[in-house]
Amino acid sequence: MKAAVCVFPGSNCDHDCYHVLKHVMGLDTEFVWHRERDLSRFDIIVVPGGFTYGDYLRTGAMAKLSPIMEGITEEAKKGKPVIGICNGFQILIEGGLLPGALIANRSLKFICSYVYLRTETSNTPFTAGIEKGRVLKIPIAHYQGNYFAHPDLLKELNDNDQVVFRYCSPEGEVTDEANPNGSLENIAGVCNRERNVVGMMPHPERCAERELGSVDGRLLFESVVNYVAG
Amino acid sequence: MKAHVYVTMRRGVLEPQGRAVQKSLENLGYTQVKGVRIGKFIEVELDGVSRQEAENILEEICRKLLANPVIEDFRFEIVEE
Amino acid sequence: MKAHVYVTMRRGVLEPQGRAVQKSLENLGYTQVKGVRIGKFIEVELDGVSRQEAENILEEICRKLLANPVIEDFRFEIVEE
Amino acid sequence: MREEVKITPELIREHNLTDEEYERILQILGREPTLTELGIFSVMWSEHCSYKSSKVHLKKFPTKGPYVIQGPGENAGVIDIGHGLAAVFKMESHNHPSFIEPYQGAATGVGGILRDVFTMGARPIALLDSLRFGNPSEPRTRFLVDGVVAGIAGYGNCIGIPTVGGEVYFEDCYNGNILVNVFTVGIARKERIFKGVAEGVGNPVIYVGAKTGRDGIHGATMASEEFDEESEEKRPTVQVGDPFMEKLLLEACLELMKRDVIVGIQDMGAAGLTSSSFEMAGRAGNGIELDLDRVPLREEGMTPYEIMLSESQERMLLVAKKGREDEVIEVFKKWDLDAVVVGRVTDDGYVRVRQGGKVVAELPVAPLTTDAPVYDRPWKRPADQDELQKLDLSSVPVPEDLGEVWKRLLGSLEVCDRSWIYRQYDHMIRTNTVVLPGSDSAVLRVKGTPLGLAISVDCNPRYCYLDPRLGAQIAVAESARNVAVAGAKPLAITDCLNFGNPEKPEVMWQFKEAVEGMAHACSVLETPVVSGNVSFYNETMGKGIYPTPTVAMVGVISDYLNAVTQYFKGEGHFIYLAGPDPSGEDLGGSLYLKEIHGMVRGIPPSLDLAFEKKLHKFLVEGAKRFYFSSAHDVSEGGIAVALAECCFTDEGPVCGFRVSLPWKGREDALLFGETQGRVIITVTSEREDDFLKFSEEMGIPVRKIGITGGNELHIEGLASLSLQEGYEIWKRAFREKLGL
Ligand SMILES: Nc1ncnc2c1ncn2[C@@H]1O[C@H](COP(=O)(O)OP(=O)(O)O)[C@@H](O)[C@H]1O
Ligand SMILES: [Mg+2]
Repeated sequence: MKAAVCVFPGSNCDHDCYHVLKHVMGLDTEFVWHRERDLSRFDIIVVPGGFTYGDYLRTGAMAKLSPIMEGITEEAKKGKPVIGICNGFQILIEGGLLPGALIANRSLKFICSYVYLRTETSNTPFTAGIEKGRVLKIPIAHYQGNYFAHPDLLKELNDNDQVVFRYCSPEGEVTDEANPNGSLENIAGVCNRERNVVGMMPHPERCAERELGSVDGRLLFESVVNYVAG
Repeated sequence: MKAHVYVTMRRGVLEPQGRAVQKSLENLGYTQVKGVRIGKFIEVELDGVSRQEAENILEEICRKLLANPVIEDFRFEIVEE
Repeated sequence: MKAHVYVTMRRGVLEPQGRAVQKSLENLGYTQVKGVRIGKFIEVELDGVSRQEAENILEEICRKLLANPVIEDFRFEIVEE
Repeated sequence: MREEVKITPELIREHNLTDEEYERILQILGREPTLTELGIFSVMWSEHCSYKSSKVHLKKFPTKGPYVIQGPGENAGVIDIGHGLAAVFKMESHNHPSFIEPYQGAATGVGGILRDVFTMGARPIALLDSLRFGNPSEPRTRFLVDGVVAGIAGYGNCIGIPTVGGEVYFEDCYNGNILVNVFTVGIARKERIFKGVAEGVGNPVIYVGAKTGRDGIHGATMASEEFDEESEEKRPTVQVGDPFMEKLLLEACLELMKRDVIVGIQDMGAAGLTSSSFEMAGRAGNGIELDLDRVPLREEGMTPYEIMLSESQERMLLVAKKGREDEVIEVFKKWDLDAVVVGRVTDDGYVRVRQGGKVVAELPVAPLTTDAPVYDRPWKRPADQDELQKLDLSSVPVPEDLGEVWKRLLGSLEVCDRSWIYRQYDHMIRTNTVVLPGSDSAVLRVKGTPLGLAISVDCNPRYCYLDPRLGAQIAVAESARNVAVAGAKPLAITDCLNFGNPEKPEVMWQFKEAVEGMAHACSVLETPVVSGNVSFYNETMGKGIYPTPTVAMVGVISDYLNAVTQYFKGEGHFIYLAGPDPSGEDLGGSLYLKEIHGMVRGIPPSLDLAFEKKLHKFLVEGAKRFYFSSAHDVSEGGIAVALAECCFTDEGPVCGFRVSLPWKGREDALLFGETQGRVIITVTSEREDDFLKFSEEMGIPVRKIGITGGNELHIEGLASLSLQEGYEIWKRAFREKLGL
């Protein structure tokens, strides 16, 4: 099973994703430079976090124009699992692979902190092994993670079960207090209509080893590995 | 040739920066300020193109890069030939 | 009353965003684009003030809050009374 | 041409050169300098670049040790941490720029220190910041705190290096001169350390990174001047950082370093192209020729003076092997960066600069580097020092309600939760941070090995003001203790010596005392100084800051899984106090005196360095054997505050405790005195016997004082507080006090 970690100028969680996929999950993992187009040799595609192009102009805006986006789009169309984490989520949104928009946190501050997420659906490759309603403890680290969608889109997302995670209290209640950044309806992650492309602001790769404080992030990687293995 | 591009947030998008600025102005006593919306002002310099070509390029790069149609509107003007 | 405020980096001060955008446009083949500078475009709504008062307020809030005088310049115009 | 500008006395003064220094220039050259040359002398002989007032004292530092690979003199210090790896680290100040433009000043400070570390071939893995601000109720302070923290976050987060810890103090003396000191550590393969040397005559000199603009011209001289009203005028010299550009530069440099093409490399920091070319030539005993027509410029019409003195950020100068230029250019091109051959190494000991085919500067290297002026400036103990050290405790009443005092200290800016700061820093990226901010020191794992690095920055400025020598010793001891409580063996330090105007004998005395104190502590603790930085002229309108010799200690844990944190781990653990009994008088310079009695005076708490050394060994060995379920050193606020801190994490309170302090003496001193060398340790009942035996073997006195558990912070007969109330006071204070 082969995993790709896409690297753009300014990606900086690329090493962390690589580390988890390769050394924790034991997958055959490769960094792929953004100028490459062909991702057909991979089974799992990860768009990692960071500050591609410095987050200048708009997060993800310049990265979406890289050649690698063609490859990602093509493999996504074939139904392969693709995940965008943090800046990766922003890139996939800008690139039109995922719906909505991400704007500045309502506090107008960068926030690095563990948060709690309620799993809203098990029906994606990355949450197939996580029962619906389960609360995960996973850190966030972003300045622009405030999820926005116009009302009709929001309704569509809910109707189609496309909301993957919502910020919640440790007990699983979705409250405004548990919302770190002002995201609409506490949305922390969504998937596309076909369900194989997932984007999320929290960083599962930061909590996949016991010594780092939580192993909840590992569940996402285990899910996708099992999904690909069939 | 010089052009100015204006990128503004679309109505209906809660724009946290504008809100924060307005709030601080209120706290400073500027209660006359009823609304603040923060967008982008982009100066672009182009070389060796006709006005028509410039307009086409500007339209394209606004759509492709400078603005995000989900949340933003744009307009541009050529200010110097 | 409506006003537009333009905040731009002072000449000579590095504007990293514009540089990155230009480079990116260049890589996409827009070699005609020779320079990009990104600033802010701020729409301000004011209520119950005369034109003169509005101008005073705008001048003040630009200095105090909207622009960073160390590295930025600003100008504004009243576009609707 | 502008180059033919006549050198007038005003011009000389504007360049901060004294008449004697100018005389010396005439002697060296045997002619008048050109304006460009005058500018070069001015920056190279500035305090910032030449260390002319500090050099004679810095020599007193111990800089060698069995594991020291590179001591002071290079871009950063290097120590051997085992497993074929080296830790490369340094700390630097960006005080003056941060006061003028807090966001950009702090941001470019981060950028600068990162370049110092990756220039040596190390991938930076962590940042720490040491901050000093003025009176918290001043609106300007709020603005500065907000800007500085955002600036550090903005740069560090973007480039993707975690900021894992730091410290912050507020004292009125920093009102006009804040301190922004940033530390970075990187990891390199031991045999692959790069240095700033221009070796190999004929080798190409290559400019890489951002284009040169008119940024920060005069920045290095600005950092060597006192502030006055006119400083506002000099504002345009502030540089803007581009962390994205630096990220590209970092990756490109590290990629290039894997190939065998670089002979020497150095970042262009203060005084940009000038200092990098002179220093690289100087270290190799060579010369350099530069062609300014090839330097990538951001603006038109730049003069040689401007190009040589520009402080544009995110640039490096490197010397490559002859014939390998294309490889360098190719790697940089991949990362969308400029790399241009701008000159070559020569053998005549001169830096020769051309523009338009004309020589615009031709200067011998040695007089600007190794042979630059050195001053042994006069020093004198301040007349009021004795008075300051007087503390008549009989006139200091012991407060009725010690519980109330306890609450006030928990809610003081020196004790309260600092998460408002570190939540804005990405402190987890790179997934090495095994002890997150909030505990005594940050601990980072070194992937691919069982090793952990523990780092702490410390300096109590009140102690240093009252007794610079003892204060500096305590800074070293405390940083070492903070590292040791985490289970790491303290190995070496880097420092940032922030002082006032060295031309004042009283300031020079503070400096000399602090350096000697640090040197002594470092020799006893066997933690050599491997790099550092001096920042003088932290004065406004003649008023200087407290002497602030910040210390950053780096220690190593042989297995990071054994790292210990300061938090109680649950109910029913026995609480021990390791170290000397509290002395009933140790209140000099304490937080308690300042917060409750409004006094900054007395002699700082006593410190026994030989005992410290033993204590650290005990802590490191004890952690390895899993004797401690938690360990926390006693510092500001004394035992009472330290105990409370063990109960709080920024995510919520853990549990309370019941303690009784079996000592007599003044109650306030007992609770809040800051006697050094003490650690609060918890032990489970199963480990207790072994722990006691071990303590005895190690010769460390330990005293059982209580047990963890319950919802109360309870000190028998003295003070008591509900866990929740104490927690809330501690948690809220930072934002409340600063109005953030
Ligand atoms: N400026 C700062 N930046 C990041 N972390 C900070 C800063 N100031 C304090 N902290 C963190 O808050 C905690 C408490 O700091 P401090 O009281 O100075 O520790 P100590 O007294 O043990 O040296 C530490 O974990 C420290 O790293
Ligand atoms: Mg401590």
